[in-house]
Amino acid sequence: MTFNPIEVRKDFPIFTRTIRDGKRLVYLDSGATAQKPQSVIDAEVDFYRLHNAAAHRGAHQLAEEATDLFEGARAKVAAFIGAAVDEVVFTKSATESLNLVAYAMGNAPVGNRFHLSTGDEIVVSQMEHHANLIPWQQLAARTGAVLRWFDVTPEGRLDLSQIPQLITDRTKVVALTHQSNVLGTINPLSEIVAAAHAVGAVVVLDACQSVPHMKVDVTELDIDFLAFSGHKTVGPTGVGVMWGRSALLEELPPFLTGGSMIADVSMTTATWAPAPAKFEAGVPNMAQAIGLGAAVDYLSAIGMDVIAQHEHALTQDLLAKLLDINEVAVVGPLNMGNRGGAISFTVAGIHPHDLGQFLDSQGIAVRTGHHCAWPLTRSLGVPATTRASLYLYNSVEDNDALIDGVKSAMRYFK
Amino acid sequence: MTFNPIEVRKDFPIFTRTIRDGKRLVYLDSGATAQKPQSVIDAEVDFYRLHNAAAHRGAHQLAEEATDLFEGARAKVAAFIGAAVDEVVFTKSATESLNLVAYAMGNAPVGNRFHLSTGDEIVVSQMEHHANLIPWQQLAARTGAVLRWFDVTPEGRLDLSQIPQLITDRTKVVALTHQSNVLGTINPLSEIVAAAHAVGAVVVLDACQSVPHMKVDVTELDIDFLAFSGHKTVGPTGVGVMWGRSALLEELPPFLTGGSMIADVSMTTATWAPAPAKFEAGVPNMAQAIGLGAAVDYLSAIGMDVIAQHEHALTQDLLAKLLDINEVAVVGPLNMGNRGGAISFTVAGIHPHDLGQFLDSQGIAVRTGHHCAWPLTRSLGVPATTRASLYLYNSVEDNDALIDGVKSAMRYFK
Amino acid sequence: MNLDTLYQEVILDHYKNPLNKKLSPTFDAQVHHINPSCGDEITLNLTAVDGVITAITWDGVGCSISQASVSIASDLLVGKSFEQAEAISDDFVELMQSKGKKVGDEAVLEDAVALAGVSQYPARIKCALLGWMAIKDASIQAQTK
Amino acid sequence: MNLDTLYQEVILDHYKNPLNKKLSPTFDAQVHHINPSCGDEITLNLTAVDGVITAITWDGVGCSISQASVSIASDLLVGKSFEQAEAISDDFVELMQSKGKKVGDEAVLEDAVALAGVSQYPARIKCALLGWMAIKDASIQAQTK
Ligand SMILES: Cc1ncc(COP(=O)(O)O)c(C=O)c1O
Ligand SMILES: Cc1ncc(COP(=O)(O)O)c(C=O)c1O
Repeated sequence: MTFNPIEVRKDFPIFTRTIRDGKRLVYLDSGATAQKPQSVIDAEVDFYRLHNAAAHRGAHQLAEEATDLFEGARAKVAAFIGAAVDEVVFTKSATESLNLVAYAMGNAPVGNRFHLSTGDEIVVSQMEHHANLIPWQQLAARTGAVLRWFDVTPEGRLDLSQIPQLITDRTKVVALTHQSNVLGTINPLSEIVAAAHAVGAVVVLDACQSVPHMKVDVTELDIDFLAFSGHKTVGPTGVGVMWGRSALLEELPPFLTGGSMIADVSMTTATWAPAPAKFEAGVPNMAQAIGLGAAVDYLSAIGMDVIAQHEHALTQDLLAKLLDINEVAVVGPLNMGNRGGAISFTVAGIHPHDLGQFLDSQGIAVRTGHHCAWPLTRSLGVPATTRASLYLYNSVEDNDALIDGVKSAMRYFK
Repeated sequence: MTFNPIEVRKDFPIFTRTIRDGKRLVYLDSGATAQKPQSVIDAEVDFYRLHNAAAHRGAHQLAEEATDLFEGARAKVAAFIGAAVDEVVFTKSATESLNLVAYAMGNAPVGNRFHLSTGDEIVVSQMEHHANLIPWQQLAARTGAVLRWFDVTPEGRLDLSQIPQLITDRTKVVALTHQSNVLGTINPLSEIVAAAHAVGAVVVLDACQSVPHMKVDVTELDIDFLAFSGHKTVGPTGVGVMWGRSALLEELPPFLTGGSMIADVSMTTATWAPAPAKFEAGVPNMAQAIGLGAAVDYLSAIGMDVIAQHEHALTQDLLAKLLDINEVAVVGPLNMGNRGGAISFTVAGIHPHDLGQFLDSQGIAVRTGHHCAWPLTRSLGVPATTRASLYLYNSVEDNDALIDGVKSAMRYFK
Repeated sequence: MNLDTLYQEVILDHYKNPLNKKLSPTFDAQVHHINPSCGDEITLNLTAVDGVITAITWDGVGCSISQASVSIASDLLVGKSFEQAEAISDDFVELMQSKGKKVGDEAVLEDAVALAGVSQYPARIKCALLGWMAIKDASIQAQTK
Repeated sequence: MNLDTLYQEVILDHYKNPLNKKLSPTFDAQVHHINPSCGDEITLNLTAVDGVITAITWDGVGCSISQASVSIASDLLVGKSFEQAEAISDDFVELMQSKGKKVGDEAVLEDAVALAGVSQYPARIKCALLGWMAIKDASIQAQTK
């Protein structure tokens, strides 16, 4: 294989800096946010330096160029996830994308297919990130719908045996994470999607941890809505994507209202433009969307399959090395089937926060805590864990640095 | 005065490029979006190249640096508008800021001071941008409240004589633009604020067109909420500010829900962190907030009073020169009291869209249309106008280029 | 790019002296279309007999491109069957989306080829299409009547 | 920065052998505090007689910093009046916010000065304050009882 993470790292300027008095940066926190290649930074900079103007709002050359670049980014993202161009909505983050879907459903009047009321049910899982849990809690509270959820088995898998109880005629929405940001579990979707569609429910996929790491095709998955964040996809901060089937976007009411999303406006009423404009009120986050376009170009040039393969091998390596340490317990699947590169673990006798701090002193960046999935970590009896999350620029030497770090920490906190 | 727009222009890399085959860029569209100084671009780039990590979410050095930079930007913005640090909420845009306030009020339960229902009234004006009109229309529709509005006089001023009729015991919210993006009118606030507070209503100020152009101090203005956009303030796209009085932010329910805005979460319930975190769900738009911090640094170094003075003089010059042309009619105040640098006008016999296109061919960027204030332009009988909007990098030569352009267009479309 | 490729003489002529710009008292379908990005509006009446368009009249405000385009269309498509009109309309849309790469078939589009230059100004394509979309919409309504 | 400035011997000692880590059966105020950014939790009981704190006991999960800090505070503040405890607590908060610029007055803060290094690690300040904030909260509740 010609893929070499050490070469890839050269595309990412942050790896030229050092940590804590000269130590090499071992960045194992891509699950929180990914580093940025120079091409993404350049795309944003070029926009500001050469083409900055309000897209869709001017008849002048800069506005034309800004529009072309912005819409060009939309086309790139659409191709990246196997979607039609007008189905891609730029948001500020996956969090906004998921809130958009939930709030827009809350805006649906009686008669609209998204209208929810008492007797309706929303199904999530116990392994959701807060961003795919609280918006549905709130929607349920506002509409009278009931929130139900898949449990997580002790080995960190969804309990699919619950499908018949959970997904019923009352189900209107099934909102699920594609890959758990804590456990690394990749959820199998086909059975759930089929069950949801059989009862007329829509499936909302939180793809924050899958789109950056493997080929995700919305058409193949047969889902209805999808959310992901630019910043975890080697793209800029301040941009996310909400994808929806075009027929559904037509029926879904808007969320944010304001400029550029209207068909007509009077003092007391307004009607809406077609999607995606309907969901993009205001002057958009142009530079960030354009940066995200450059990010998916970057990832595509390497190949999502190559990236997934690389991460798979690295994850297998790190899991094995971690499990070799007696004091370490991994929280999440130990076998590599349907398993991504987020590895949460505990070390007996060392609180994750202390372990993270120690690793930091060695130049190793990990995340500690509940990882915004508090109901999950509580249900697993580990209120906090340490998480290493792998990406294309990580290598076996990073894994070894982590293992060394854990062992040194055990000596330090002995 | 040592202020020289030609020197200022050197800070903005876009002015090194040319338009339509070598013509000088005469950018008169800052009302839509402002150009960016190199220091703002550099701030974003430095963040990505050196400090990128998820703020508030890691115990490692990069996360610490990202947090410091992000919170440092908040402190800069707070100082810029005379606010306390924890009162500044970063959003993606003014549009989101205004939607945030409206939706959060919609989330207020009975007993909360923001709860709205039948019998309550929301007051706006006829000169609002869609971003400060439609969110309130929608809130009214959702809650049963009634939307009322100030009319605009033929010379483009708010009709303050309506205060006693409009602001009554039923009024819960008064949402107003500080400066009209179409007319250039700067609205006098003290009387309205006093009337609103006397009846217990809150005042929401759309400061999109004022914060970039003059000293705005939320404490002096005695308002309750304020919104503005980074991109109009020589800052990045994808960032806005929602400011609220801290006692009000405490009572206001959250809007977007997800990570980093919680106090505690179970599968079915959640409680909230204090502001500003409560209103900033998800990994924030860090690079953009930091860029906005650099933007307000840039503006402060020049001085908002100096900028306002410069724009005042330029506006006076351009108004006089436009009115010298018989075929030109200015839509908005002709006298310079409480008047900012957005100048909308029509030219007899030439549709604004054609005029804009002609000016573009000369390298002059203006905006044409209803400027996202359709109810206003319709009420004034000019469904579309041409708008020149001035900023610190504009000069008298830009004004002259516009005047020449208008005259040439009159010959072209004779 | 030269502005004259956009504002051809034919266009300015139609703009100054628009054809059929007076709403007929009778019609088979009446539509009202708006261009939300610039505020241009058009009301358009269409009459048809036995599947053939016999009259298109309109009124509205708009820029030279939108006014000239509807003026041209309201002349060109009269006397055509709905199928023919749709085919011509499709050709025109294709021309508009050609980014300056097509010149248009004058045998089919007649005066409308003068609008070819619009395809190089993306923000103006909607102006040129406003009238054509109104006619399309009115045709559907007239046919389903 | 050297990690040892953060993890002083005193801290690790308190972490391994925390003082007063066993909830008393009786109390004047009981509070439950959470650090939402990392999930650490503490339950704390406080007893006072005539304006003087006579007992602080607690239980909870957390990192060495949070556990050592509450252990130290639960020892230091017993026998102090509410006013004295508040003054000491204010000193401690100031030390934590000093970004490494203060060392703390050992006469006032005793073992708590060992936590001075925390002020150089912004993400850990909340850990160090968790127990102190719980005591503050419990004091208010006990006083208004
Ligand atoms: C007065 C006014 N309000 C609100 C907005 C909306 O700002 P944004 O599009 O940046 O959200 C604008 C600019 O478009 C404006 O001029
Ligand atoms: C699974 C998952 N969902 C949602 C989110 C929220 O993404 P963001 O914070 O970028 O909005 C994250 C990351 O924080 C995540 O890992």
